[in-house]
Amino acid sequence: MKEADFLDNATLETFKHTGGNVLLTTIDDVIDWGRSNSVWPLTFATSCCGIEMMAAGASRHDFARFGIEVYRASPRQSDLIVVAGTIVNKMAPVLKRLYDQMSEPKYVIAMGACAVSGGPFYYNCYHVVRGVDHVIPVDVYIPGCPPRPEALLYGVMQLQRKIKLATIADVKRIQK
Amino acid sequence: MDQDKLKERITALVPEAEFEENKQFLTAFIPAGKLHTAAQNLKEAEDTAFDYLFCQTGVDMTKYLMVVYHLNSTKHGHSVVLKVKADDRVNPAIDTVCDIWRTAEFLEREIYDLLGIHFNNHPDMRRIFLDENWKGHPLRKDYKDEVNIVEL
Amino acid sequence: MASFIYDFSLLTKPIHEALYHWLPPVWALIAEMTLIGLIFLLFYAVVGLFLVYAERKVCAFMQNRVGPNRVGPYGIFQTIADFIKLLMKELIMIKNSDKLLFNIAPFIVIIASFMAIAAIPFAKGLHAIDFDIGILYVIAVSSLGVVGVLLAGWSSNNKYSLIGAMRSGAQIVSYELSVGLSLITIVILAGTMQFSAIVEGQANGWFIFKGHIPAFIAFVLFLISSTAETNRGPFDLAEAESELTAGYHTEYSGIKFAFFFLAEYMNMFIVASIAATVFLGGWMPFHVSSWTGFNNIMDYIPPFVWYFGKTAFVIFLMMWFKWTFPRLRIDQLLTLEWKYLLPINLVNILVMAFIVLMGWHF
Amino acid sequence: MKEVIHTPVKALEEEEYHINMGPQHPSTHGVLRLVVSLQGEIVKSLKPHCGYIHRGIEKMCEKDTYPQIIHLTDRMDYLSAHINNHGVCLLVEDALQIEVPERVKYIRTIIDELTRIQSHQLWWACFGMDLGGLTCFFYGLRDREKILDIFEESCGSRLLHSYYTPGGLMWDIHPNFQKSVKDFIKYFRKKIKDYDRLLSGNIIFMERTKNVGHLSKEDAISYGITGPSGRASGFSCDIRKHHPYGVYDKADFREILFTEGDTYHRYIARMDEMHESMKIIEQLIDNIPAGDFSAKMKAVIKLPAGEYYQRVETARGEMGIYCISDGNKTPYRIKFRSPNFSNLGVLDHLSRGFKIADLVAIGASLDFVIPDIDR
Repeated sequence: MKEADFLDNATLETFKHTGGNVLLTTIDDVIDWGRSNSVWPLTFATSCCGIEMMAAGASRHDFARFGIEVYRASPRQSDLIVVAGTIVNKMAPVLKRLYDQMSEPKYVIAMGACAVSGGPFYYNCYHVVRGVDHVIPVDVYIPGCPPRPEALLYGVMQLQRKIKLATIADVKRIQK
Repeated sequence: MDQDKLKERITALVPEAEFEENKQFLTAFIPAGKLHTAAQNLKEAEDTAFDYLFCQTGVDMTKYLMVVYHLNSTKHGHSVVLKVKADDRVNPAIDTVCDIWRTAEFLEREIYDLLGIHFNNHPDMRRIFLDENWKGHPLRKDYKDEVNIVEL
Repeated sequence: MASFIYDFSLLTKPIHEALYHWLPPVWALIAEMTLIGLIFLLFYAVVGLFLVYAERKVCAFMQNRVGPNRVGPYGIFQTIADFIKLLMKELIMIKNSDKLLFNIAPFIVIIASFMAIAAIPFAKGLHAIDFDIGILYVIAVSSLGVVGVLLAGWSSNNKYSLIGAMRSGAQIVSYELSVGLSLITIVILAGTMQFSAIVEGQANGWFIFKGHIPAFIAFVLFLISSTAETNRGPFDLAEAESELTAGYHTEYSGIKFAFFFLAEYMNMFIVASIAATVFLGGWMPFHVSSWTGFNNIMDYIPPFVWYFGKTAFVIFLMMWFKWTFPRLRIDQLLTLEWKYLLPINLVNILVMAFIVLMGWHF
Repeated sequence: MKEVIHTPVKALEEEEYHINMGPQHPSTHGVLRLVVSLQGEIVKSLKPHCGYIHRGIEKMCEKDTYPQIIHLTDRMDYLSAHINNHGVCLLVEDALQIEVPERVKYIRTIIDELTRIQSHQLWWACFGMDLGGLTCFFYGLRDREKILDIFEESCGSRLLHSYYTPGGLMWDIHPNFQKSVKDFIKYFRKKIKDYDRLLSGNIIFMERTKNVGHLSKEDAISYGITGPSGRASGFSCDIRKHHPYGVYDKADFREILFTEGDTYHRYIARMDEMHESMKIIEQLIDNIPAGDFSAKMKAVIKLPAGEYYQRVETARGEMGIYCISDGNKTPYRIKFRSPNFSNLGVLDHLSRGFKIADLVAIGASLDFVIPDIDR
């Protein structure tokens, strides 16, 4: 994919605050560079999409190239939770708890139709949460059932773009 | 044993058994009270030796609830289907067979969870999939859930 | 002998003398210590960052991947990005945890590894302090790290952490023996516990070659047991990701977790450099007796290149273990130590003592 | 500290210590939750808690037509997606008494076996990872990609294909299919030796798995443990042999049977099964007859009233589909007898008296796919 196409599909960068003093913006840039290039996901997968997530980490697609290498099993040490698969009513409180256990800053990717909207289990189903954004805030949505590993890589790259927009002011606002 | 012999065998064991015709397997309705003894006998007797319960299903037939046992003998290779009715829709109860076939322990919990059939003498009769405080049993035909189900 | 150009005491001695000349002795000592401390801190950071990167690339190589390659050329800034991220991460205080111990544990782990590095000679005349009981000191200090691990596991108020800490305790207490005994085998051969003297003793041949088979056995035993002591490779039971999520540091986040992470790599570096110093001749070049020309060429390679080269080789071996073998179970781990490594070690010492007594070594 | 020292040792031993593995835990392969009571590191008892991915597929099926059900069976045991589809297709075809073209049977059998191989590859990858050998994970997934390429070429997707339809296939196979399958077999025959070198022959691996989690034949039958796990205990339960479907009756293959029934033999059984699958594919791949890729079907499929039971052999064991039809285009009740759900029941029995590390190894050797347990 060409760089131009990658930047063309959204207008994320237009939201970037203009102004600010040189010192702070430089620090912002450094921190954002660090954060965006070192997104450690939580080892968490509920169903089919998890297999594609594993495939994305494996030899052919190799997540690690982007610095997303270290899958941490402990939520305390991870930055990103990839909700790969259906979230059901019984799982929703657990997911919320996992999200709460993660340390700031933390990001969420909703991977696959189930996590985005309930997917094939939207109708006639008594136990499925229709979209993980009912439970935790989502940064990037990746559609597909299941999305290909390339789609996950693309989603993560979009997340990196999003992280690069953060400023120290934002962080303070969140903590308040 | 072929189907006719099995039929005789089961009739001798449970005289009240009713047989359904034209099925893939030999199918017999057993009264709920006699299920446990019949099952025990069918498993332990040398000539039947139904040691493998390969499927146990709860069905809501609207008038009554039904549990279907698919049995197979790994020794002789023959199969039989036992069906047991639970007429009471409010408090249905059937004897457990999990002391005979261990696999029934989980299957019965599933049936209890989704259809609300209580199994007597089961060691751990709790819901398996849904929360403990979930209301109703989803696989029943009259199950209504305005909150969770989006009808197509 | 290494030619005098590479004698670092020529560099360090004037600094030392100048400091004592200008300042009163107490201040000179303090200034010297601060200087050395700062240098080590820098060294520590650089080695840590480099080792994490190296491990990623080595494991990627073993696993048919390319590893990090987007952050800087060949991904060399990857670990710096990780470090910045970890530095800026939220530190979570666990409710119902023992606050003091919880906070202190990562520092104990990292200080223990920091202390051990002081005794290691990097090149001729380039070491912080040259104890005459250097080996004893290193063995003593390196086992302090387990206190930190135990405290971390205990204070986190998490059952996985506790199990991980208990495993780590049992593991280090037993493997400490093998590490010590395998080093003592060489001490018998060298006749000294001072690192600089041990290195000097290998001027005409590394101990792994000089000491016949017992030295080689001691090297293998040291590799196995030191891998276990650093909680790495097939012996990473204290972390055991598939069993205990993250073991003793399950509850740590941000920079405190980074300390544990870094300490693991630094311990690996220390262990590798001890192995390089004691068995592979430290900064001594590779010499073959009677090949004078060859020996002279070898002498022109600076000693720290030799030193880091050998250390890197041992580190690569340890990484190779880690990415090849499945993990042991706790009882097998202890069986391996008490039933196999320890008896072999004891016999090995006897054999070595006999060889030295008879003067059969080179 | 003082108190602990003065307490009698016996009192300490009697205390039970529970740990909670899951729902988010690396070794449960999904969202299974195991509450383990421990004594030291030894597992005293274990209670599985399921339902963290219970999606109510059986209830949904009551509102869906048969072709729609196929898409839901994909998502149960996603690693045996094709075989699950095959089960539903066979059920409908048998009920309507449709004779599918011979070509379809061949293609279905070959693709089923490819599915089995890729599932076992993933299992091998995860098994190695659970035992601490991370490199296995990458080796397994590397080779799995090759099969996914073949699937992608012919079926159009990587994981959930829904390629089979009642009466045949969605579309014909890609012209390259035969060549790429043969290439894969050639490639994998070489690579599977790496698997043995990396894990099977490793001394640590053998120590970890031999004599761990022994399952007797009687228990295997009583617990309904099917698939490679059951066959490692000597329970001859291969549906492909006993109730052949597709063209398994035309292929010559061995049912892998062991009597030891420990973790190691469950491992070996799966490894051998990969070899057998390759053998089946090799026998069939050159003989795919020409013909239609689908039989003629009505636009709306209605099963005659009655009961149907169809069994297929997935990568994890016997999958049964029990369907009660009342003559409508949707089933009255459909029940999936999933192999994983039965296999889960034995985990408590197997892991008692072993250590946590063994529990992980036993769990990995039973090869759970959690959405198939919960459905």
